[in-house]
Amino acid sequence: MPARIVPRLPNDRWRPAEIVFWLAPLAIYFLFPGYLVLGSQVMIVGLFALSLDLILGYAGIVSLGHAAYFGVGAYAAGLLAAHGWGEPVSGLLLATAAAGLFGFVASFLVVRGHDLTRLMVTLGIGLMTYEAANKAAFITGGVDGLSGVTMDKLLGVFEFDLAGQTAYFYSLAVLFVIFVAMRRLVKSPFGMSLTGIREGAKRMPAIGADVNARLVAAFTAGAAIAGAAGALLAQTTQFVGLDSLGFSRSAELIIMLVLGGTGRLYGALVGALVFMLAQDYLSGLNPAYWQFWIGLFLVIVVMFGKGGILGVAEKVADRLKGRKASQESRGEQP
Amino acid sequence: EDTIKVGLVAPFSGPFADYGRQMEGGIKAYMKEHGDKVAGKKIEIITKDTTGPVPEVAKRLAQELVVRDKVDFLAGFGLTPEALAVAPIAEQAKKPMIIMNAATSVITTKSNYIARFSMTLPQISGPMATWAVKNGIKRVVTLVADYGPGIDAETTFKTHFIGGGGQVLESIRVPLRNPEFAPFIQRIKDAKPEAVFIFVPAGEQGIAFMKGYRERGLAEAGIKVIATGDLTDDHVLQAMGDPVLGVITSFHYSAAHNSPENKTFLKSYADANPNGGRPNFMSVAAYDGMHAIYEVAKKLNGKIEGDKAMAVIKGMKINSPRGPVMIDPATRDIVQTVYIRKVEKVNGELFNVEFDKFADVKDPGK
Amino acid sequence: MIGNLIGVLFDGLAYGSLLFLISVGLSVTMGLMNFVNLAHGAFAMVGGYACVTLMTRMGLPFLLTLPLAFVASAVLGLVLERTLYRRLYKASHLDQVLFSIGLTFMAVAAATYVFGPQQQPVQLPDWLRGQVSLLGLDLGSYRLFMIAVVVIITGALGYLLERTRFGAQIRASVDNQVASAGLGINVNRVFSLTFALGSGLAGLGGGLGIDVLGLDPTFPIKYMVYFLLVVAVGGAGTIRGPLFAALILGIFDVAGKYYVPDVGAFVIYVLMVVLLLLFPAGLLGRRT
Amino acid sequence: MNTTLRTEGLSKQWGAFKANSDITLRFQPGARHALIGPNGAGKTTFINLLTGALPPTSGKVYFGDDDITALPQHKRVKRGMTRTFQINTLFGGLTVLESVMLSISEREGTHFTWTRTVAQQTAAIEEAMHLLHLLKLAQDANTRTSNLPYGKQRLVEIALALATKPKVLLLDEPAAGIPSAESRELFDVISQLPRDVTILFIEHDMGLVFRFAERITVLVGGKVLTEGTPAEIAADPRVKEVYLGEAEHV
Amino acid sequence: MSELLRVEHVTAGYGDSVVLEDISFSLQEGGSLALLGRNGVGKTSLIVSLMGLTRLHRGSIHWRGKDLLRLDTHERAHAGLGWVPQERYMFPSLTVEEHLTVVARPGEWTLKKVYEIFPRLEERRSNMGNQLSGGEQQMLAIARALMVNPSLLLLDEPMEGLAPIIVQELVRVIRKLIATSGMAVIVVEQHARLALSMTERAIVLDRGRIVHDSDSASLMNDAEGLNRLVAVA
Ligand SMILES: Nc1ncnc2c1ncn2[C@@H]1O[C@H](COP(=O)(O)OP(=O)(O)OP(=O)(O)O)[C@@H](O)[C@H]1O
Ligand SMILES: Nc1ncnc2c1ncn2[C@@H]1O[C@H](COP(=O)(O)OP(=O)(O)OP(=O)(O)O)[C@@H](O)[C@H]1O
Ligand SMILES: [Mg+2]
Ligand SMILES: [Mg+2]
Repeated sequence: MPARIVPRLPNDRWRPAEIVFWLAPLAIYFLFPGYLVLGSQVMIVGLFALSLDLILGYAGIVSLGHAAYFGVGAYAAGLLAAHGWGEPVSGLLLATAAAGLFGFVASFLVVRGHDLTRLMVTLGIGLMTYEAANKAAFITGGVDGLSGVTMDKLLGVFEFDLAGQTAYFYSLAVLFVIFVAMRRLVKSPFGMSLTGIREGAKRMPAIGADVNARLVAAFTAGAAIAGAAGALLAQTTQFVGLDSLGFSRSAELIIMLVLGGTGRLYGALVGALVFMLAQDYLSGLNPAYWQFWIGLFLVIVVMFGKGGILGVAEKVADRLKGRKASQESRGEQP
Repeated sequence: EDTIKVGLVAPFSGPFADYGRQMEGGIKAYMKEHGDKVAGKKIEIITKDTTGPVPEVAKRLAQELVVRDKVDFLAGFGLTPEALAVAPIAEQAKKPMIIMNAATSVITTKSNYIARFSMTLPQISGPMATWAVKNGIKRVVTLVADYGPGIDAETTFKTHFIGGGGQVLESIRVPLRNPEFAPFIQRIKDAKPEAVFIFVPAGEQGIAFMKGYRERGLAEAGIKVIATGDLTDDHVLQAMGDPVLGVITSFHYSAAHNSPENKTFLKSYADANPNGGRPNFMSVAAYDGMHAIYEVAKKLNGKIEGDKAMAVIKGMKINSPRGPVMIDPATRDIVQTVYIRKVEKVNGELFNVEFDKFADVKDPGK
Repeated sequence: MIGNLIGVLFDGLAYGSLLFLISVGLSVTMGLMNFVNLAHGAFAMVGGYACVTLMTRMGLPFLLTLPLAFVASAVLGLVLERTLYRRLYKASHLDQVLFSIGLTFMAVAAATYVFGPQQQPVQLPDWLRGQVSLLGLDLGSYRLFMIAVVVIITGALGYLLERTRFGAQIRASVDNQVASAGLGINVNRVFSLTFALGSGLAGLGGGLGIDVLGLDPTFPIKYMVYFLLVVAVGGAGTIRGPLFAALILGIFDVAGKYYVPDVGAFVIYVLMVVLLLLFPAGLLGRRT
Repeated sequence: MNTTLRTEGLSKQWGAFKANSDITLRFQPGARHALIGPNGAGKTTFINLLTGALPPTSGKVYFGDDDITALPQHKRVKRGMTRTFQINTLFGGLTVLESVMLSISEREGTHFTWTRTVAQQTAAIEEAMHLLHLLKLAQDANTRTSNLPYGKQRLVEIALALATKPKVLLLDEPAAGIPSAESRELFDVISQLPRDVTILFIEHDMGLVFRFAERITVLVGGKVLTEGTPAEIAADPRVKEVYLGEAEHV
Repeated sequence: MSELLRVEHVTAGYGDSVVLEDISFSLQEGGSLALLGRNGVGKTSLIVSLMGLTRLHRGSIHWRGKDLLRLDTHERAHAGLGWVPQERYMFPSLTVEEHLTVVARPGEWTLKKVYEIFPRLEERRSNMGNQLSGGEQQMLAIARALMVNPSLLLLDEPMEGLAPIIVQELVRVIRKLIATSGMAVIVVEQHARLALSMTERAIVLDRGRIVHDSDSASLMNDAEGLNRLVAVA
């Protein structure tokens, strides 16, 4: 008999590249102090993309209305602050819970049906949430947006400043904590069972899995994290616009995620970073046509860049390392 | 420092891309006409795209313009949420913020550094109501798009109209994205009013409404259309075609306004924007906003400071292409003439031809 | 009141017809070929611009521009299918969504560049404007015209797809390309022709739709939800499904807006979600 | 009499077509029971009704003393009734080991655990590897399931079911696509399951059926034609006529 | 009799991996060949290589003297290859009858004739492809390939899942095909004896290579060799 087979299973050991990745934000703080606002918005959007990665990349639900949960989180946090509850951390937690609750209820509609049906149901829920927030202008401010969001000092010490330092570290801390939890989650039995649903939904009940309950759980978690991202945005910009519920936010989110690479967590962060930098740069070049470049970019990623930026990077790295490595790194982090 | 920097924050892509272009067109027209130097300094425009109504992007861009680019003025702002989100920045950084479109009343109250060169919705819709009652229209139905500006227009119109002795039979609010007007128009027809007051975003909504209005024979049933000038926006008027002939609107600017200032403006606009089409009120607001910036630069001799600049702007009077305007020193909002116009064909092209006016209208919303 | 009800029904029918016309191309490319083609609206827009340009620049009559709009979009569809779409038939739905959104963005920017951001004017011939009196009811001429076109298209397509061998070849190729090719079906050709047909229909729908929907570069994005709605609710793989869906949605939407205008915005979405929950594979879905 | 599984008047109808009509059967603990019959007789349909993959048109399914007719699939598995599929239904993108781990974690109830990684589930890994050795799949533990040849995929199909440690195991043509020698080995593995496990299997390979079954039910046209010991069935002329033919395999 | 198919030094696989190495054999018009071997040795891969569905690294395939490699998959079907895939590959959106008519090419085999050998299919003619039992799918896959009226029928485990009585019928039909119709057949089978009893020649594969090539009768009689090669107990 040949050599004993060493089982290879999902684990979450930290790799050197990851540690470098997480040190980068600190370096940026010192190297590019003029870009902190952009930095914190990238991290917030990255967190939002992470939440989508959980339900799309792992559980395989294509959601075209994920902004609904982002928006609910944002409005919850914004409304709390606008009505006197300006303490950021508790506001964040309450908003996360609110979005999670909303996601939990919505998930029962979403998990029925298949790809296209889900696409449309998520889209429909998104559009209805938007309309509802528009109609409820007396609470939300409607299209004019919710202003008057005033935040207390973070932890009673750090004021949200014009240069955006507090917002930057606040966003970074929240992102990191949630990321570490998700990193563990996707490699856990729960995470693997989501992959199982994606790969063979028909078999799951036959091994005793309640597929719907599993998807409900994943969707709720995804919604809650989206809500946390929304709340962060509301707290750091101290404004909530109706667009936080808008379709284009959901659509751009998917674009970012796929750009970075789905089902690998870091893809969400890299995608958000690249997308927002590109948006900033390309629209600076010629504002009217930046859409064209994003469109072209998307087409190219889909046609030639399977697995997004990280997927391509992985392939290139594999080429350099030789074929043996390529089998090992399947579906793993950078 | 031998430049004066103006940060232009507006949507240049997405559904409101036209707003950005109109403003940019107006600015270019002004600079073409008056050169890019004033008080020995070069005026530099830094253009930033908010990609649509995305307040956090607008806010970030403004923040970066202030912190990184060190601009002297913030300008633009196509949509209310963008302006509202940026207001605290203007306040904290003490930068004059020149509103070139956003039309919700409340904006100028959010910071002492905000001055508006466009208009407010109540400012425009009030006179329409007043004119209507005065001219024998007693029973109307209102139809507005179901969003903030629409509801503002409805409220102001109703207040003035009922105040003047008219009767509002029904108030219909239509969804913002609404390709099908038939059922609403049928409802109007069934209510048999003398006129319908409408407010929908310029573009296909207005066109769709007018087509339905014609198709269903509301004109034959004696129902007039009265509206704010958004409906017959100069920029899209031509595309709306004959169905809009005869529509009566109230507005502060028409490309057909007959004055030497307007002639000059139209010419500069055409020179500076060869394929720009017909300029509309946003171009004019941007043009006047630039005028104000030049004035400030001249008065302060190129040394821009927020408080001093605002002092110059407050009470500033401009002979605008739309007629005389003034920035109210108390509210920093614009005071201007509101015209009553009718869509007519002039040399084969559609224009809003002014035939009545209300001078020195202030924003009634404050 | 009864007169109203009939009027509302007619308007609903007409609106449903419009929804069907702008979506029927998608029910071919997405419903039949199982390609989530969000760029459908871009093909429709091409048809729309073709109509407008031919009418205003060359003075062609409206009716003649419609087949030309079909051809213009079909040719474009054919070219794009051969060069790009073809490679993505086996890709995941997500990839298709992204690819076609990318194309849509490019189309929007390109249209802005070529035609400018403004609305395009259209002028229908006199006989299609106004109303005609029928059985004591005033019915819009253009609405009647659209209903007639729907009847013709449904008949022709239904026959082509469900009764002819070509129709079966399309379905077989979509179900399993490898097996179809292995059994002698020229899958590439079948796909090219079908895609061209779908794009052509999109162009035709675009041309027919401008009078009601208007035409500007954001057309493909603005109405995306409506296209998708009709096809998703109707179910993949048939033409009758989307037709029923469009008519039901049209009638309920119009009735909702007429009788309870305050919740007008929600009617169509609520209806969509409810229908999708009741029929997850669509009203007449063949595939799940 | 004590039964683990029984049905009462179970029927399934599509339109006018009756795939199963009025099937009443009972299975003892530890039974080795074969279900045979012509193609389209309704055997797979019967399994689908037992497992809840399809809702019956009428009739009832009892597990022990409980009526489980309305229970969803996964709950029946939790009670101890597991099936395999006639047409491979696997997790294409997962490795063989991951697939089996999935099955084990569903059984063990660790599927909602999210604070520990899969690689940390040492006991389960050991169990999974043991099972893979048993089925001669250990070498392929880290291979993507979809890259395995058909025959090995059939084995994974069975591994997933065995990992649930069923009390009742329903096998739908487990040996199809496996060479005869190996299919015998496969059945040896299956018959090593504890003696109180009830096994119901569908098979068209009469060599296997007559070797492993202790009782046989013959289904024809959706109805039970007869039931008996292998010897009785082999001798039944009706079975010969509609199903066995010249039966060169027996 | 003239040569129908000649396979020379074929090395093929999926992507970069090679699963067939240096395969050579030939087949006469109307000839018959059994393709044997354990699971995963490459039988299916060889069949689908003939259909042009693998990546060919080396070697040549000639069909009636012409280069088959130039033809696309569907052109190979037109040229006369009739494929019964191991996975059956039903079309869920086609009815049973549409499965047959959509691929039909003129020739001896018609709807009527295939319904004669598989009456079960006629009973289920308006069922959709995914509403069939396993065995019915297998029958349909065979019937569908016959409707192409091929010169060479490629049967990849055609008996799998069929009731014994149908197997017997099918064996009769295949024998008759080989004997009288001039149709050539390549059959992959797990039941080696059954396959050998139907064919003239046999090839045994092991890990992608041909390890045995003889006439079927002599392999059938060589019990020990058969056991060694394909583990028939
Ligand atoms: N969804 C469906 N709609 C209509 N008929 C169906 C459907 N599914 C299966 N059938 C029919 O029900 C009958 C029974 O099918 P089943 O799969 O139970 O047969 P089986 O006994 O397992 O046969 P085999 O031995 O060939 O696998 C078949 O004739 C099949 O055509
Ligand atoms: N799509 C594929 N991608 C990669 N490898 C494959 C693929 N299909 C088959 N293989 C590999 O090719 C080899 C031969 O497989 P093949 O299916 O040809 O075997 P087979 O002899 O037909 O087996 P069986 O008797 O199980 O049907 C196997 O090792 C298998 O893992
Ligand atoms: Mg079966
Ligand atoms: Mg095989």
